[in-house]
Amino acid sequence: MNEEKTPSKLEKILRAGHLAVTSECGPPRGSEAGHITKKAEMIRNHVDAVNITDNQTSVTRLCSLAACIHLKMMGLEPVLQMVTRDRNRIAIQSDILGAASFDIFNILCLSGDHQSFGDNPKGQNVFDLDSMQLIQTVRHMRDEGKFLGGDSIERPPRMFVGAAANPFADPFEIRVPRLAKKIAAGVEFIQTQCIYNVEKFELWLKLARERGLTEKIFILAGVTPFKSVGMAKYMKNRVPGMDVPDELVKRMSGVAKEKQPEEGLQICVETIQRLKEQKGVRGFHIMAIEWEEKVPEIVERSGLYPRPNVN
Amino acid sequence: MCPVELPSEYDQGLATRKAVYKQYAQAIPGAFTIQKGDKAPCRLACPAGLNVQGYVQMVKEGKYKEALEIIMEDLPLPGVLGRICPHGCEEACRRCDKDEPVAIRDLKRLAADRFDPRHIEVRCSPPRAERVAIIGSGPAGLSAAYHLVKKGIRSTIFEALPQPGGMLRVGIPEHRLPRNILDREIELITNLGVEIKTNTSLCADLTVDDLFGKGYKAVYLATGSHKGIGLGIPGEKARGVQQGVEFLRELNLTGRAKVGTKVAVIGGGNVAIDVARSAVRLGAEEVTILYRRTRAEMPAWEEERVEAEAEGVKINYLSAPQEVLVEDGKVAALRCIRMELGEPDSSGRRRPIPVPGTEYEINADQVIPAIGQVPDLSALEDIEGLSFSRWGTVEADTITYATGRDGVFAGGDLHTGPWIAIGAVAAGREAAESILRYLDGRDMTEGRRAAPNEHPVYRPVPDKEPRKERGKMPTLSPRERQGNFNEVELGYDEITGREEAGRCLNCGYCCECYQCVAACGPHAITLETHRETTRKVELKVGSVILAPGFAVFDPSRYKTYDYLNRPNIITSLEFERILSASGPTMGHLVRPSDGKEPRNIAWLQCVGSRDVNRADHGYCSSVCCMYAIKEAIISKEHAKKELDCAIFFMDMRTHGKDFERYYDTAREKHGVRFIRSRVHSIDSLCDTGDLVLKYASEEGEVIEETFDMVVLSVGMETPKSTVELAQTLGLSLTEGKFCATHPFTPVSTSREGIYVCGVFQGPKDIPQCVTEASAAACAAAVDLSSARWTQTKSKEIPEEVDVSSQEPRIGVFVCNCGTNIGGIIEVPSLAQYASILPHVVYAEQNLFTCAQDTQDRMKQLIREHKLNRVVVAACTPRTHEPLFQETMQACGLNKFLFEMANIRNQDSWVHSGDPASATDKAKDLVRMAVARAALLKPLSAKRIPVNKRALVVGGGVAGMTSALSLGDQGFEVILVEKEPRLGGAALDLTHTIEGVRIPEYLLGLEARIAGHEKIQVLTESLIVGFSGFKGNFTTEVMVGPGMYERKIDHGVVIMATGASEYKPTEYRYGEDRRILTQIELGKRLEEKGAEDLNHVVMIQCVGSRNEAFPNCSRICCQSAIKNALHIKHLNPETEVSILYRDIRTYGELEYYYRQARREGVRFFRFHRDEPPQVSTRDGGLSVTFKDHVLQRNLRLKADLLVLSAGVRPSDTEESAAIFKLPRNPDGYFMEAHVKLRPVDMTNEGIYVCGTAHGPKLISEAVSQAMAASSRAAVFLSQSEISLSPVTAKVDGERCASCLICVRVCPYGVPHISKEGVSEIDEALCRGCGICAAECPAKAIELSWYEDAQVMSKVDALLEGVL
Amino acid sequence: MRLQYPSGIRIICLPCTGKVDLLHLLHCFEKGADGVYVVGCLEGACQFNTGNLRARKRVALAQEILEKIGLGGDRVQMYNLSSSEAPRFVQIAEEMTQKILKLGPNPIKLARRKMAA
Amino acid sequence: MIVAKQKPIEEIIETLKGYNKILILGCNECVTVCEAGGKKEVAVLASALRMYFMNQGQEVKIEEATLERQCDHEYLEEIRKTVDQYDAVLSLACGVGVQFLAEKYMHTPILPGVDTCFMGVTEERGVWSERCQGCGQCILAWTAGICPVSRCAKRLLNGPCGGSSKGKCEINKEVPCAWQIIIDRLNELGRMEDYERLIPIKDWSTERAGGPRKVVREDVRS
Repeated sequence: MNEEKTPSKLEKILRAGHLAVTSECGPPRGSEAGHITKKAEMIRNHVDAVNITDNQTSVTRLCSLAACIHLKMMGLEPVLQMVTRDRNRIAIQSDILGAASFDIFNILCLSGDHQSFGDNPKGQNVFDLDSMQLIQTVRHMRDEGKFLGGDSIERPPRMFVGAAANPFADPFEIRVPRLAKKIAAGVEFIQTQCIYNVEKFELWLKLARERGLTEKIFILAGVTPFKSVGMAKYMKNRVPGMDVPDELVKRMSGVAKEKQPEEGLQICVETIQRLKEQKGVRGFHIMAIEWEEKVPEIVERSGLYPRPNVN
Repeated sequence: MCPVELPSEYDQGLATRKAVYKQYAQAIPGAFTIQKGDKAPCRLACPAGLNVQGYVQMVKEGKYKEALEIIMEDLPLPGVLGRICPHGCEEACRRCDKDEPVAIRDLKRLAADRFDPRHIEVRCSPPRAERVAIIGSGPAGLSAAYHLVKKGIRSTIFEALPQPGGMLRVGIPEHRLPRNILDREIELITNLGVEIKTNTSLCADLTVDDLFGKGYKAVYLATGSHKGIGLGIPGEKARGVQQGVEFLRELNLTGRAKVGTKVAVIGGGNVAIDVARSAVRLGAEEVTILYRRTRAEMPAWEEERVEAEAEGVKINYLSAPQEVLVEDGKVAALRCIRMELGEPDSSGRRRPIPVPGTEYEINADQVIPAIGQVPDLSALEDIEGLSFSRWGTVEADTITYATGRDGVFAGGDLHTGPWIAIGAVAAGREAAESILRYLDGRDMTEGRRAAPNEHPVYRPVPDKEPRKERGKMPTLSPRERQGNFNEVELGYDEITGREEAGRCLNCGYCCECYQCVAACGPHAITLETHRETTRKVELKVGSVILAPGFAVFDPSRYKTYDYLNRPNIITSLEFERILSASGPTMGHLVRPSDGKEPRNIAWLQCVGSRDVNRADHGYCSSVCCMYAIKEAIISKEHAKKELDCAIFFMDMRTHGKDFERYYDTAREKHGVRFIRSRVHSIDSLCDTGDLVLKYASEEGEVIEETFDMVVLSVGMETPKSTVELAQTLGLSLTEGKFCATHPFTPVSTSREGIYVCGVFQGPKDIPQCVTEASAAACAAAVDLSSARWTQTKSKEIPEEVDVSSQEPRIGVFVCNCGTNIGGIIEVPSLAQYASILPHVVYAEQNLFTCAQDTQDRMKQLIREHKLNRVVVAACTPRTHEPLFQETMQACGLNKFLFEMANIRNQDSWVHSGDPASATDKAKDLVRMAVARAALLKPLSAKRIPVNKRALVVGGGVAGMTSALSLGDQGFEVILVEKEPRLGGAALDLTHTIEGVRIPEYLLGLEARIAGHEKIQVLTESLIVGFSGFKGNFTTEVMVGPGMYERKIDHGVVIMATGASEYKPTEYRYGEDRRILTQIELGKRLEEKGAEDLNHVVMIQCVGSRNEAFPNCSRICCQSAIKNALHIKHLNPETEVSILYRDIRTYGELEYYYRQARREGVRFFRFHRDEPPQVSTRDGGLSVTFKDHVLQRNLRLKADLLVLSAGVRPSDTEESAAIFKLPRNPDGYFMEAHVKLRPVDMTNEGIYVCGTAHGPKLISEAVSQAMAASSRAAVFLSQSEISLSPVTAKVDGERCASCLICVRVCPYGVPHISKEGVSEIDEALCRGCGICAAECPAKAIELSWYEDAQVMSKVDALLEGVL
Repeated sequence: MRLQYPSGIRIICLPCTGKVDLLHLLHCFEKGADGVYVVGCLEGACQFNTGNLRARKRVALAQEILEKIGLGGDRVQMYNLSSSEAPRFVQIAEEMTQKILKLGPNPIKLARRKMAA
Repeated sequence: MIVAKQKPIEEIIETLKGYNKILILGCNECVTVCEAGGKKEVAVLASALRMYFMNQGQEVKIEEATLERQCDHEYLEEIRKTVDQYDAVLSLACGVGVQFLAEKYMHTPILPGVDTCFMGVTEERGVWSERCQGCGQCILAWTAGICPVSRCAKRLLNGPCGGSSKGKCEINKEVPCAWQIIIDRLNELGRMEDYERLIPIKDWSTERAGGPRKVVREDVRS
């Protein structure tokens, strides 16, 4: 677990035994790169790497790879999110090579939300591969230096391979086997779904530990601060695969509206602090949705600042 | 046509019907009946027996000619008698009880005023050769001549006076009987060929012998009583003294008579009055009548007396003449004496006795005695063989009027002495009959001596009959009468007269006007029909079933309601009619007083039930709670506006299957108000007809509420006639006058071979009645099983002709249905139209196509024209299709080659106002029918043998009883019981509420079954499979304990899987051994008695009437009372308290409730939402509950707490799955129809009984078991069944085996065969056609309703539209 | 009861409204009927359990089709009543007649006439 | 079975414009069973169209026929003699039948009367649902007999996505999550270990990706 496979800064930090901190930025719905660079600027000193989402919730945006390049050019460490929804295996391999050509060293392999949620519900989806198969594909390209078709790659990509895990989705009984399956496929780090139900997460983690999975990969616990009680309720009721306990909704609604953002941040910080102590948690993935400016504060208040320097 | 309007019993008197009527539209038999009572009293009172009711009804209808026809059957002088008859009929009129009699005589006159009797066609027999001589042309002579001529015998009347008419002419002054009237009516007689010779009297020159010598074959003597009786006082011979009859004769013959200035008339009869009134008219200044008795005894008619006085006649009552004082041989004065009344004399009137010393004189120059007449016998004395009475009359037989002389008859006043004209008319008629028989040489007396009817049956005078004033006869004013003899009474005008006739009560129901006879086209009603009377028929039977029903309690017995006088208080049965679509208001909910739609209605329960204080009944009528709820709900549904319904009750008794749910729905969904209170008074709000109810609420508060209508929920009672019937048959009755039965033989009366069912057995609802009816039939069938099929006949049907290759040859028969169709639709042109339709080779019209002769003709025509399809355009196929089909079958035609066009119900009846459209429509209907007929194919019914073995599932009381009932009828039975022992739930019971032991009963049943050669018992057996269809089932049974499998073939199934006591989870049951169920208590009492019990508390409705199990378990109230009484009998000191919600001791179980209260059992009511609390704290058992009377909590100590646990069906879920039987939400099997088929399941050949059907008592289970056996036996007794060929047929070629038919069939009949196509078993198919309509491959057709056949009608109808 | 009802109605009897085919309904209109109504037992009281409920659905579908092809969906209706409700039968007959009078004749008839002209 | 649903009549009318003699041709197979194109539906549609055109004042002749199958030459031959009489044939068969007809009868316009939806089952009368997409390479052996290709909105072969919630798919609460069913069945079968077997990247060439497919069996081929 100590052997570095890529030049990824994220990998380095993790392998060095630090708690890693990642965050994410959604690309704009236009070609104005400033949007993304501005967001990145806000958090550059407080996170180790920044995920760039790939047309999240199936809403068409500036492409993930291009955004990653902007980040890279700013000297930041991007994590290229890639969904299998929109690309067949040719496009996927091609994009991976494209990313690799800009020395993007991190990739997060996802299947992606169904297109019916987005702005083109009548469109076709691809799903030539699923997320597991994408992991396999990246590892194949990197480790074997070959395309799926078997031909050799000149300068194979060097990418630290990540995937998502949702400890809260149903059926719960396969959450850990599914993690094991992703590991078997070759994943190296995991960013989890936003954790609100800490007990359930801990149970998942415990089961993963018991199978020795936490030793094989790096798990970054995902957190998202509530901006308001409305958001808490929305996450609870409307976002598939999200598990928001009633206590939290109650806690949010227990404070005055103007104090709710603070309460949301506080919950987030408390969560991080509690999970820091959990064996198997190797870092945090802070998804401050349209609230990137608060990431530094969260990092600081959680005692994760300053970030280590591994170069 | 029938003029008699009577209240319709069916409509509870809220509408009328005719005397010729059909009980109600759906009545069976569907024929009309004529309701008749005995001859009306008016008719009996008439000496001539005139059909008074008949002509009064005709007058009412304005049918004067018809009225005269009826009158002139007996009386040729309607106008005469219509004026001068003393109308004894009117005294007999039963309207006298109500107000005043109908003015019968005046109505007769009205008829004769309105129609000239001379224009009535009198039906006479052909004239005969013989002639008869009649002496005297008075009413007797004229009548004899009239009736003789009607019989074909001509006569000559010899009249001594110059003008005919006898006393009618010379005895009655013209102001009462105008001459022209008399002349007219004599003329009508002479018009018939009667010859009258005036101025010809019997005398020495013309003796009776002479008459015979002249060829007259008989002689009728009717010379009347024309000789006045003398006063027998001094001075009588003086001038100025003249006999009244002579005075009148002179006046009437000449138009003049000598009259004095002061006239004294002696006598109190009509002659005296006539004389007096004539005298006034002739100019007498003072006319005084002397009468020796008082006005009350006066024989003259009251109205005559009144008129006389009005005209100035003075009447001295209690006065008698003593001497005519004479001066110059001429009357000068009259000495009189006052009289007083003594003892009654032979006539029954009090004898007048002169009072000495009261003599007085009156001035008079004329004295006219009118104290009576005698016949003048001078010309008769010498007739050989004639004898005379001591009153100076001729003696003759009172029936035949034959005298001692052969061929000589006598009648009228000559025979009776002075009497009334109508009497003479009657005598003349009778003499005519005698003369006819005499001439024919027949016995003159035979059949003429009618025995008087001691107990005539008349229509009862309705309680609600309103008083109506008698029509006033217009008269000349006294002034207008002066100095003339103009008729005083002017006669009724039409309106008054017809109204007056409407006052007739129709005592005899049918008035025998025979208008219906004339109206009946097919001559179904004839004079013979009318003469039909009750016949005594002797029948030899092996068994008798009594189902005499009940009467509703008559609430007029209750003073408080004043039901008779308050139109808006009606009985529940009356209300039912108001709600009925076919009722008097066509289902429009309005109240009787003013036709207003009520805003609120109150029902008062227990009217005539559950009370013994007011001549009512102690039992509960069982049905009233439920019908009241039903009526309330229907009312709310019918009401156009918001309607409030309130039911006032004591205990709500909805103990029947699923009834509680209905009660809940009424309360919760429909908002019917239920008020637990007995209403103590109802007041009328005058004018409005609204009613104010005063009652105490549950909390004791007195409340007043106004209602628009009040419905009395009247109970049932056994009518007196049924009680008498029971006496005749020697049957025991119960306290409530129901037929006594034993709990284990509920339909057997106390007399062997006589069975009972329905309400006579005890108050019950329709489902139970129908069940019991089948049970009684079963009991009778067991007795008579050896006679089965011995007295039946079966019909021979010729072999069918194969018409499949023939072109359609259609015959069309168009029915006029009398005038039903023919009166509206142009039938001839319709028949003509039909004849040119495609494929029609013959068409005709018939007056009645359904008549037997038409059917015979139809057969002939079918053969003659080689018809292979028949279309009948007539009425509804529902009633007549089978008849026509039978005719076709008789000609070898398949009965499905038949089609009907309903041009009556769908056309002439409903478009009677538009004959042209009706005819057009009829053409369409016929064209449509012909089009379909052309496409019809012969269908043959499959016949399947019936396996005559029955399977009975469940060996409890019901199962054992049905097994025995079937076995005793000779059917093989297999009885399957899951337990090792027979007996079922009853094994846990000790005795019934009546005190009859149950264990011994069960042993008896078991022993009988064990010894029964037809019954095989399988115990410890489980049913695991079931297949087949009615008549041919196969059931797989695992028979224990070895669990070997057996397949049983059988024809029917009786489900008797029973029920068990609910194991309570409430009230700490199971936590404390002192808490028992009723069954456990029963056993405990049996084993340990009740010596150790000081306090026993029972809680009702445990596991019933709650959310989980909403229905009532029916038997728990009586169980509790049974056990409570048992405890009281074992230990009267034990205090027993029953906590209940409603006590439901229906029917005669109510007595036990009363007895329990009497014996000190305490009853406390609790509310559903506040159930009692049970405590076992510190080892003491107690129950706390809120008492509704005291409105506070009470705590009762208890040595035992007994829970009246409800009933739960056993094993129905599993059996339902195996047998595919429907269940209700409570798990009980659901019968095919709650009321009409209470023991049949919808699955044919499967029957249900006992508690598997719903909670019930042993006696009820026994009834139902017998009923199920009865229904099963009806089926099993056929050797084969024929299946309707109207079934769905699959075209396998087209079938896409899509399974849609499998899925949509309501009965799960279709399945996909091994060949991979749908297969529909015609034995199971019920022919609804749903599959055919749904099949996406159009591969299914319903025979007889094939798409092409159905659509051919559409095509024919719409031919040429586009 | 012999209550009078409009004379423009012709009854075609079937064993159950469950036998009334959608095709039958359409066929009537194709042949020029102005209106058709199906009269079945009260809901819940079908002699064959569910026939009348199926008929109701078919009538609804027929309405939809007629509406779409421009004949008017209201020309076909379903009614439920029990055999004892003669006055209601009359009421329905009148109601239906009124409805059809308002809708006018089957437009196909008019179209045909126009074409012929 | 191939499940199809009827096209809206307006759409059919639109496609029929200009034709004066039309044959409506049903198929007695799948479309009969799913009540979209059997003899009954042919008759209903024909009746409705006849009325429509009559009402439009157009003389359009519409006739009806229903073949046993429209996916076999022999059955299609049944209309050879008559097909030329028509300006167009409206086939109520699935897309297969429509095409096969079109291939066979070159000179007659062949129009579809139904929308062919999927291969599926009758869950109950009136409810049909998809079961197979004909991917040409069945993996049901590894997925407890439940097909993620046809029943997972994302065709995920290695387990549910994070959107699976309470057994339902993220796209619609009414749609069951295929993977939930797979897991339930694996549990029931005691073969949860099958889940952890990584299903390799699928060869989609046997599905539509490989172009029109064809199955040839030389042994039975004549």
